[in-house]
Parts: sequence; structure tokens; C-alpha cells
Amino acid sequence: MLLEAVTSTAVDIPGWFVVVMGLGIVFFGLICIILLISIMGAIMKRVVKPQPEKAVAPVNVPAAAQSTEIPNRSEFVAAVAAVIAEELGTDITKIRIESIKKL
Amino acid sequence: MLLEAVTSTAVDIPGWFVVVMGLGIVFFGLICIILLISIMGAIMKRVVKPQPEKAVAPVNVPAAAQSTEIPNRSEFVAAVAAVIAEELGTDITKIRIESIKKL
Amino acid sequence: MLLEAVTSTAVDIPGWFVVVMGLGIVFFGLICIILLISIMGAIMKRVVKPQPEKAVAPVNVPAAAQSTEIPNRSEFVAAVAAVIAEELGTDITKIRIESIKKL
Amino acid sequence: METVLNFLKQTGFVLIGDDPRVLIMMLISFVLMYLAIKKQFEPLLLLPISFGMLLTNLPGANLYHTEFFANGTIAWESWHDFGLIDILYLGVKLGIYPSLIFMGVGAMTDFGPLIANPKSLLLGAAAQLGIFITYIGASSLLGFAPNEAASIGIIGGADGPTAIYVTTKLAPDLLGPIAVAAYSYMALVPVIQPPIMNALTTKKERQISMKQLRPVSKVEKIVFPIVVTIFVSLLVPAAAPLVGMLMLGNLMKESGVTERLTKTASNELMNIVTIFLGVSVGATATAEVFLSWRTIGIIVMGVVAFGFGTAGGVLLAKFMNLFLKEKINPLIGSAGVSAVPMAARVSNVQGQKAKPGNFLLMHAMGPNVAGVIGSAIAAGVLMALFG
Amino acid sequence: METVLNFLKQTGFVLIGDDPRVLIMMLISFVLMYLAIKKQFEPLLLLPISFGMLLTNLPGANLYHTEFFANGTIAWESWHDFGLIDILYLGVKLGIYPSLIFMGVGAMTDFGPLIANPKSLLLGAAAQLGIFITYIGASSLLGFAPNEAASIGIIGGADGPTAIYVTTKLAPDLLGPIAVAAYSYMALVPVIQPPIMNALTTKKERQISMKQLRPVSKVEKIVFPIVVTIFVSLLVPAAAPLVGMLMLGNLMKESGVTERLTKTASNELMNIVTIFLGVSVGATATAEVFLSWRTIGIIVMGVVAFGFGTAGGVLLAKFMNLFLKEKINPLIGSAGVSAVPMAARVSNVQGQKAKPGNFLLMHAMGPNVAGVIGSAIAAGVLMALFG
Amino acid sequence: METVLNFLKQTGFVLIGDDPRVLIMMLISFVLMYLAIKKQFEPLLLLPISFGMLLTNLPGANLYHTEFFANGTIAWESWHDFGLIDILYLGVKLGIYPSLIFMGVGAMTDFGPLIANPKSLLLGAAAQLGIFITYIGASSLLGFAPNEAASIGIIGGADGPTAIYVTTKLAPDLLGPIAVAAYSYMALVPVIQPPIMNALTTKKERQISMKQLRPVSKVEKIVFPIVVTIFVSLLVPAAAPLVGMLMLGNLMKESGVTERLTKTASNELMNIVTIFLGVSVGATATAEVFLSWRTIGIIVMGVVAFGFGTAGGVLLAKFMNLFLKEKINPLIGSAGVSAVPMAARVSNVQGQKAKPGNFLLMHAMGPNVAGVIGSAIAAGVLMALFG
Ligand code: NA
Ligand code: NA
Ligand code: NA
Repeated sequence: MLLEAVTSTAVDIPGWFVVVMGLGIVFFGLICIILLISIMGAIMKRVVKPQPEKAVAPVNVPAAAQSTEIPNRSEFVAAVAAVIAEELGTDITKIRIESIKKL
Repeated sequence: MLLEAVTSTAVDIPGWFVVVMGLGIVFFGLICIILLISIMGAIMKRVVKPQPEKAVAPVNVPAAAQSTEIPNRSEFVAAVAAVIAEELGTDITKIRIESIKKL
Repeated sequence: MLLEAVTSTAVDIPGWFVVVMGLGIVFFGLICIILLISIMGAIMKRVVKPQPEKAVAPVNVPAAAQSTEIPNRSEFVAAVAAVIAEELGTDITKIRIESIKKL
Repeated sequence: METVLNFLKQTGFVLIGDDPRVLIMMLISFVLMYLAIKKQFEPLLLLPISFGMLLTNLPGANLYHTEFFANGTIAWESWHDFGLIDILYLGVKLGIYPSLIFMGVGAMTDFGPLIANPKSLLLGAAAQLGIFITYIGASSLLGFAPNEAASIGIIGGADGPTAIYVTTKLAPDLLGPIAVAAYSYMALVPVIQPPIMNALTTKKERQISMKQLRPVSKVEKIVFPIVVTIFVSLLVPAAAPLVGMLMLGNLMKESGVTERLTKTASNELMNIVTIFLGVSVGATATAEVFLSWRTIGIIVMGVVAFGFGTAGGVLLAKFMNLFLKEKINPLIGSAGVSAVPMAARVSNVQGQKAKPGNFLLMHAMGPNVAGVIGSAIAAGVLMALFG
Repeated sequence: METVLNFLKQTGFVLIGDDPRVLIMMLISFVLMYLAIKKQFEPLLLLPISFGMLLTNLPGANLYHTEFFANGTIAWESWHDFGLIDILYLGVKLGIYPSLIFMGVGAMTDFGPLIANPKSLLLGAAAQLGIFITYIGASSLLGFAPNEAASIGIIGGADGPTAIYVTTKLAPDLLGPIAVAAYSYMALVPVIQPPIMNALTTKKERQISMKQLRPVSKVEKIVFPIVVTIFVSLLVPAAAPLVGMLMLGNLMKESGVTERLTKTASNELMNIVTIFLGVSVGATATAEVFLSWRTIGIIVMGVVAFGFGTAGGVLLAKFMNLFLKEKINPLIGSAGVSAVPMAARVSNVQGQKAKPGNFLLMHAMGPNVAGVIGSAIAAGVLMALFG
Repeated sequence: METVLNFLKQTGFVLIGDDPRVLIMMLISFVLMYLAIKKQFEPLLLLPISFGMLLTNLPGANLYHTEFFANGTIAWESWHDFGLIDILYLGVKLGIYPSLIFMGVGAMTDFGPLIANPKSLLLGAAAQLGIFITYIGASSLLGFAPNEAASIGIIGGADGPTAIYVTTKLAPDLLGPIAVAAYSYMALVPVIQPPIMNALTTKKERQISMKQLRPVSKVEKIVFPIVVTIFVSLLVPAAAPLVGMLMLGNLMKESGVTERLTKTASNELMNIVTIFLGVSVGATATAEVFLSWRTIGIIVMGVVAFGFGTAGGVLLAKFMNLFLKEKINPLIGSAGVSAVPMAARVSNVQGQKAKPGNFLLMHAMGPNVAGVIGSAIAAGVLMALFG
């Protein structure tokens, strides 16, 4: 395991070393993940034709409800519901689900 | 356990014997189950007045989806209801579900 | 543990003693709980402003639905939803939830 | 050819010859399945129990081994030979399942009617009479050892998990018949109780109307499980696992802030445990322990327990009426045995028979849930005395 | 400075140097993840399996230790060093997970089509041919030991839990590759079966229409699981845990009185067990056991097993048609391998290709579920012979 | 008469006399229940924890035995005396529960905002500052042993399961107070963070708007958990159980092909484990370990940890702004402590206070989930150093 050599002399590790070592590995690890994400992104662009799933912050989701065809209805409602629940959790006050219909 | 006697000399069991024995018992077992089902059926007819539950092979299930109905209706309503229940639990005041209908 | 002293001589406990002791402790315990409930009730009245949640035995529950105010809204909606889901499962075809509103 | 004959000799069919009593046990399991499915006798427990009983009596299958749990111990060193049900049974043996089921029960129980009318608790106490009368009967008349008699008595508590928990601790050999008796009689409450209730009451008493219960505040409902946990656990520490989990479930429910835990405790977790508990308790009913005069004794004493419990509740209600201004309808006394909510429904039905429109359900729920606490205390006393 | 270098030497990155084969294993796990996610190859099992395979091959993580389960034993004394997956794996090693999954399968299975047309059982028997042919092939041609060959053969049973259960008992070292092969081929049924089905049948045979099945009464559906449990457990006691739990789940479903248990058994409980099973079975696929010619042998023999099973079912259907007045469409024979409900759907699709509107689904469900019972019996025989 | 007196002497009431500190512990449990129920302080965990604390301090109930888990071992040989919570506690002691909860967390987490804006990870790293500052403080100033100081520091990770996992491995004696502190401060994030955030930022900085995040493809979301699992497990193998399960949950979710597993992992399984974890962690808080100056030290250092973590995130954001063209709103830095999703909401609220309509929620989710990975890495380092 990482740092195993030190373990036996654990009591002797100076505090500053723990901080430097610890924060250092945390930063090193997360910076590497930044690189990995970038590499992944670059590969995606080349290999896979990017299939944008949806905007991460879809400000105007309700627009979807305007169309008359609703595919995957139950999933759709669950999604809408999730959005509403989310929103309402953050104190937005006037929302209606009106006529989620398919006539 | 079945065949226990053989176990001790397992390495010596000839392959053909495994096949004959194995398939034999499988066929013997399932044929017996055929007989048991027949016996059961016969007893049923005598003792119990047969209560046909429903046809086993509803050939035209998909047809249902063609109607204007909302498929997965109960799931849909449950989802909506969950949302409402959720919301109302957090005292927000103006919500309508209007016309979740099937006309 | 309670009565531990007796355990070692368990076989010698006379039957009447078990009955008296057992029923005695049961009665003692439940009478104490009566007292505790009363004390709790008394404290409630003083410390907390009593917040009557609802009548425990609402004999005429359906009446509630007639008013324009729907108490226990989420329970009510859940119940309605359950009924609908139930119903739809059993192929009844024309149901609407229209305007479960509170405007 | 010789080998093949040799094989056949070792199938379960041939092993039946070694102990044909398994055939009787299979028949008994069929009867229980019939009762569970057709008569709907507590099917959630009786169906798994009866199937476990069937499985354990299939010679050669070795799904459960009585010998691994003999003398109150567990043969851990034989883990390699543990069958499926041996492993599921560990949760019974270690006393986990009944407590977890009680957590689910607590998450579904409303103690409001009890808090609104604390006198109910006296009825819940009186209805434990059956437990102790049965103890005497089983030990003096039928010659059961005291620990066995105590386990049999607890059938009168009319709470499955309590009965199983106590029996596991005091007389694990009797687990099969006692569980079967407990759940069967709980299902038979609508048959057992009414004659006793009617015999002990006048029509006029049965017609007593009771006034609507006061509203109970949310705070009271939250404080109640905490107070009862502390008090009962201090009074009879042996009852702490049962009462503690019951009240944890109830607190989760009443707090209103842990809805997802409440839901899981009273549904999926409870269902999983119920299946495991049922199958493994049923599996303890091997021919050797079940086919004995002792089983008949247990079945007889079980109905005695329910009968005296019913009578105790009804009679105390009548006695209380001597002193009370606002009379109690003695029909709610019988609900004190617990068997929630069946016994309370029986009270309600009988009340309406005496006087249509006389709704006793909520009033009977008080003694009904009090009976759960009462029998947990009684269980604690018995475990302390004979554990 | 020296210390820091010392550290870096002990990260997983450096440990890879000690055994670079883990990189190949990671690649294999990626391929399986791709198949599970993109190609939807039995994703419920293959995704956890592939992730378990990834985790077990991360050097230094020590989530799973092959050595604790070597030689068919469990190193209980090393509990202190058990990793997460070691503990999850106990449920596999003790044979619990496959039985619990089978309970869920039973709770979702409708034996109605089988009861309506008991001849289906013959097809379900014939389709086990693949198991035994593969046994011969693996033991004679490829030099696997008999217990290993039996585990490989059972891939042809096309039932994941059965394959895992048997392999755990007979050849735990091969658990990884056998589980992967079993689930992959189950997913590949629509690719493997049609050519064989078409090669062995004439167009005219494939166009045979079958008349609608008779209604099956509720009582028959309730009695069926009980009868089969008893009979199969007596005939091959080693199959009792699988068949017993399968039929308990089915009885709970058909009884109609334990709906909440049925729901939990076929949903939450099954899902929990599936995750634990998948991850821990995947974790047994360490580089050492997986990267071997034996794995390739297993993968080759797996497809042989599926192929001969398919052929067996189809050919027996043709043979039966020699004697039957009402001809069977031999396309339903292939469904006898099980792989429920995929194989039945394949029969249906091929039937409709031969003659649009020729719905074989329900007819194929009979052999399909018969195949589950058939392979459980075959599994019992093999465990008895080589266990 | 003498006997009865003898009995009374042995009830829990009398046993309180032996160690009246249990009364103080009960009071503490009441306070926690109040916070959980009335103030809704992480009630899903704090309610079970507080109830476990109550149960463990009921003299005579013996639901949990500290001595069975002393010195980092488990007294398996005493299984016969295991109480209910001793058995539930095994899942904590063996490190199972935190990993399973993390699987559920992963199944509910969306790493999209992080993938869209990888710079978030730097903030998630900086916010781990609190962990290490606290380590120094606890070990140098307050004299805790290094392993204890590390466990206290990890409170600053603001992830309950991580804190419990690390403490179980490094300083199980402190489990009670550390769990209570961790969950309480997570609930207090809206109180602790805003003053620090405001003190360290100018109004102008708080008004910075950030542009909408780019869409993230499904493939990226699927690859991300796999890549992170491999990389983090290789870098700090001790973090593998936490990170692996977190990412398995996330992969199941993002794959979209194992919906039923995802649902169970993030609901029923997680709820079951949460109840068991909460009750048994609470039960470790016996009077002996809890009523000590060390507990006060832990509580003080806990808030220090949260404070420095918050500051670290905010300050790094400001520092990054020196170099970035598109400025980051430093309010999202504080979300790097994790405490998902509370801390991100706090960022959002503060952002809107500074400039109405300035939605930071999605931007703050990036550092927020990065903080989970960051504290898992920090946990791995600490376990490697002091394990
Ligand atoms: Na009772
Ligand atoms: Na099969
Ligand atoms: Na964190």
C-alpha cells in the first residue's frame, strides 16, 4: 500500500510532512484527473461523433412540454418531476403541471 | 446424496456414462413431471370445478398500445402523484394537475 | 439483568410466583407508562403550545373532501393516486384527476 | 447396472424409507399452505413457514441441520456443510430477525389512540393473563419444563416476533410448533375471540358508545416512543431489543423527517426479513421435534392462552366500569391481546353487531397496541426468569 | 526526498510492474463493460461482473484475495485482512446468492404455458444435451478435470445462477471465465441460435402454426411449484437449494396472498443480491486464473454447449413430430436451453420470419421454463457425481 | 419478599447508580434527536445515531458491548453474548457499510458539471486544506495521537461515509463523537460557511456571473467513473473501496442499462445500510468514551476543519482568478468541501444575495462533487500513513 514504508515509523512523521504530502497528493491526484478529463474529451471529439445528451443547466426545460408528441412518457414525467422537485427545493414558488397530455 | 457411491471414484467415471446417466435422469425427471402434471390435471377436473383464470396466450397484446390511451398509465399516475405528494409536503401553494385524462 | 438472582435456581420458581411476578411487572410497567403519558401531556400543555395534529378518530372522513380546504393534502393525494393506479391496473378506462387545486 | 441400482438407492425416494415420518410432515406442510393460501391465515408468515417445513423434510436435501444448532449453540466449525437454510437461520438464532421485523411494525404503528386514552394500557396488561395462565398449565398439568412452558405461554402474547424471539432464547427446539401455533391463532382471532367476548358481556355492555378520542399532538407522538424505550428497557432490560427496535421504527415514522428510512423499514427490509425468518423457522419443524405429543400440547395450550388473554382484557374492562364515570365498552378489552390489527377489528365488528353504527375501531386500537408493549414486557420477565 | 521516492514506488502504478498482466485484464473488463453498456449484453450481471473484474485487478487495492478462498475453504482466521469484496464473496462461496436470485426468478416466472402443454418438458430435457456433450468435449478433448468439465458443461444450461452455483461447488477457480461465458452467450442467443435452427429445419416445418394453449387454473399453478419441488428434490437432492427457492418464489407469486413478499423477492432483494453477486464473481477473475488457455477453452466450449443444446431441442421436436398428430413447430425446441425469456423470443422471431403472424412466443415459453428445471436437474446430477 | 427486593436491585433503574453518567448520555441523545427532528440536521443519519446512543446507554440492555471490539479486534468467540447492535456493528467494523452507502451516493451523483468544467477539481482539492490543518491542530495543540488526529481531520472532508470509514480503521474509539461532529457540521454548513465566504470575498467578486456549462456527452459520463476508479485506486490504493463503490454506483446510473440496480442501490439498499450504520455508530458512544475532554476537542476541531476547508476553496478560487480570463465566482470554492449538495446550495444562495438571478448552483456542483473525490484521496493518504 502507498506509503507503507512510513507506517512502521508512523509516530515519527512530522506534522508538516503530513500536510505537504497529503495536500500534495490530493492536488496531484485531482490535477491528473483534470488532465484525464481533457484527454478523454479530446479523444471523444475525434473517435466518437459527439452526441450532446442535453445541456447540463437546461434553463428552459419546460419548452419540451409544448410539443404534442411525448415519447417515453413515464420517464418524461419523472424527469419533469425531478426538475420541479429540484427547483422547489430551492424555494421557487409558482409552478403548475398543467395538462401533461397526449391528445 | 444421489450417486454418492460414485463420488469417491469420481475420476474413474467414463464420459459416456456421465452423458447417459445425466441425460437419462434429466429425461426421467421431466417425463415424471409430465405425468405429475397430468395426474394433477386429472384430479383438478374431478375435485375442483375448474376456474379458468384467463387465456394463457393473449396473442394481440401489442394492440393495446395503438389506442389513444396512455401506455404505462399507472406508472405515470404514480409518478405524478409522487411529485404532488412531495411538493405538498413542502407547503408550496399553487399546483394543479389538470386533466391527466384518457378521453 | 432483571431477576438474575433467580435464574440460577430457575427450576425452583413456583408457578404462582411466576404469575404474580409476571403479571405484576406487566401491570406495574404499563401503569407507569400511563403516568408517564400523563406527565408528558401535562408538560406539553405548559411548555409547548398544543398543536392538535388531527382528530384521532375521524368518523366522517369523507366529509373533509367536501370542503374547499383539503387537510393532510399529501396523504389525500397519495390516497387518490393509489386508487387511480389501482383502478387503471384493472382496466377501468375513463378517469381524470382534474384540478386538485388550492388556489 | 449394479451402479445404477446403487444410485437409485440413494435418492430421496429411498431415503424416505429410513424415516417415513417425513411424509406426515409434508402433509402437515400442505395443510398449512392450504390455510395460508385458501384461508389467508397470516399468509405472509405461514406461507414461508410451511414451505420451509416442506424443504426441511425432503430427505437428502440437507438444507437445514438440526444438529448444527443443538444445545443452544452454533456449530460454526461445520460451516462447510451449512445448507442454505442453516445460513438463513443464523438471523433467527442470533435474535436479529424478530427485532428487525419489530422495527417495521413500529414504523407502521400509530400509538395515537393509546396516548389519547392511556387507560387502554390497563387492558393491554390484563390481556397478558393468558401468557401466565398458560405457563402454569403447561408446566404443572402437561409437564413441560419451565423454560418451555414460558415459551408456550408467550403464544398468548399474540405477537409473532415476540413469540419467536422468546422461544429462540428459551426453548429453540419448540420453535416450529410455537411459531405455527402463534401465527395460526393470530389468524383465528375472529373465530376464537367472539364467543368469549359475548359470554362475558351483556348486550347492554356491548352497546356502550365511547366518545371520540382527543387529538394527539405531533410532539406527544414523538416523545412517546423515546419515553417507552427508556422506561421499559430499564424495567426489563431483556425486552430492550424488541421494544427498542419497535420504538425506533415508530420514532422514524412520527418524526416525519426520515421518510425514506421509514418506508424501507416497513416494506423492503421487513419483507426480506420475513421471508428469511419464515423459511428458517419453518425448517426447524423436522419430523423428530414436530411429531410428538408435545406439539399437540402446544397447540392446545396456545388456544388456552388466547382464550384467557381475551377474557382477561374483557373482564378488566368490566371491572374498570365499576369505577369509571365514562364507561368503557368491554369489547375493546379483548383487543389487548395484540394480534394487531385483527383483534381491534374483531372488537369493532362485535360492537357493530350489538349496535349498528357503534364504531369501536379507534378505541380498540389503544389496547391493541398496548398489548404489544405488554407482551414485550412479559417476554422480558420470562427471559429474565428462565434465560 | 528519499522517502517520497520510496512512496511512489509503492503506488499501484509501480505495482503494475510486478504483474503487468493486470493491464490486459483491465482491457478485458473494458470490453465487457462495452458489451454490457453498448450492446446491452445482460447488463444487469455483466456490468457488475466487469466492474468487479476491474477492481480485483487494481494492484494494491486488495479488495479481493484469491488466497483466502483457495482449496475450497475460507480463511476465516484472516478476517482482519478481508477486503470489501472478500466479504461480499462469502455469499457466493456459501451458495446463498444464486438461490436467492432464483427465488426472484421464480417470483417472475409463469409456468402456465408449461402446465398447459406438458410435452414442452421433453424439449426442455433435450436441450440439456449441450451440457453433457460439452462435458465430454472439455474432459476428453481439452483435458479439463471432470469437475471442471462439468462446470463448463453447465454453461449450456443457459441459466446464470445455476452455472455460478455449480461452479462454486465444483471448480471455484473457473468462476470468473464461466460466469462471463454464461452471461455473454445468454446475451448472444439471438446470434447463436438462428443459424442452427434454420439449418436443422425445413421452411415448411418453421411455418407450422400451433393452436392456442388451454387456460390453466389458479389451483394448478399453485400446486405445480410444490409438486416439482418435492419431486426434483427427492430425485436429485443436490438440486434442492436451486429448485426449492425457485419454486418458493413461484408459489409466493401464484398464491396471490403474499404480494408484498413477491414484489420484494423479485425486485429489491434480487437487485441487492445481483449487485453483490456480480461484483464478487467478477472479482474472482484475476489475471492469474483468467489469462490462460483454459479460459479460451471455456469460451470455445461455451458456444459448443449452446449450439448442441439448441440442436438437441430442435431435433427432438422434429422427432416428436413423427408421432404427433398436432405437429409442434420445431423452432420452439431451441427455447429449451432456457436463457429465459430471450430464447423464447428468438423462437418467436424466427417463426414470424418463416410465416408472418405466426406467434410462437407462448408456445416457446413452455420449453423455455422447462429448461430451467432441466438444467437444475442436470446441475444436481453433476454435483452429485463430482461434488 | 427478599427475592422481590433482590429483583428490583437488578433493574436498569438500579444499575444507573453504578454509572450515572449514562443519564448525561441520554440527555445528549435527546439533544441530537431534537436537532435531527426539529432542526432537521441530517436526520437520516442523526436520528438513528442518536437512538443508537440512547440504546447503548440503557444499563443492563447490553445491546452493544464495547469490549467485544476493543483493540481493533472482534471477539468472535463471544458470539453467544452478542447483542443486536453488536451484530449490526460488524458491518461498520468490517468496513462494508460506508462503501455501500457510497455506491448509493454514486448512483445519485451527476459528475456532469465537473466534467464540463474540470477546473472545479482544483477547488475540490483546496477545500481539503481543513483536513490537514486540523490534523496538525489536533496532534500538536491538543495532543491527540497521530491516528486519532487523522480521524479528526477527516471531519473536514464533509463526507459522512468517508469519515466513518477512516475512523473505523484508524481510531475506532472515537467513532461516536466523530460521526456526530461530521454529520452535525454538514447540517450546519449554511451557518458555518457564509461568514467565512463573505469575509474572504469582495462584493464585486461575489457578483461574478459564470457562463453556462457546456453539454457533456453520455460517453464522457460513462468513461469518467471508470477512469477515476483506476487512477485514484492506483494512486492511493487505500481509497479503493470508497472510490470504487462510489464509481460503480455512478457507472450503473450513467450506463442507463441497469436502471433497476441503480434504483435499489440508491434507495432500499442505501436505506437499510443507513439504518444499520446509524444505530451501530451511535451505539459506540458510550459514556466512557464520549464524556471526555477529547470529545470537546473533536467538536472544536471539527468546526476548525470545516472553516479552513471553506477558506481553502474560496482562496484558491481567488488565486485562480489572477490568471484566468473568464473569472470564477469565488463563492463556488467553498462548495469544494463536499457536504453534497448542501454546500453547493449555500454557494448559490450567497451568489443570489450578492446579485439576484445569479445562479451558481450548477457551477458549484463541480467543486462539490470534486470534494468527494478529494476527501477520498485524502482519506487514502491518511490511512496509508497511519493505518
Ligand atoms: Na400482546
Ligand atoms: Na437450462
Ligand atoms: Na470532501
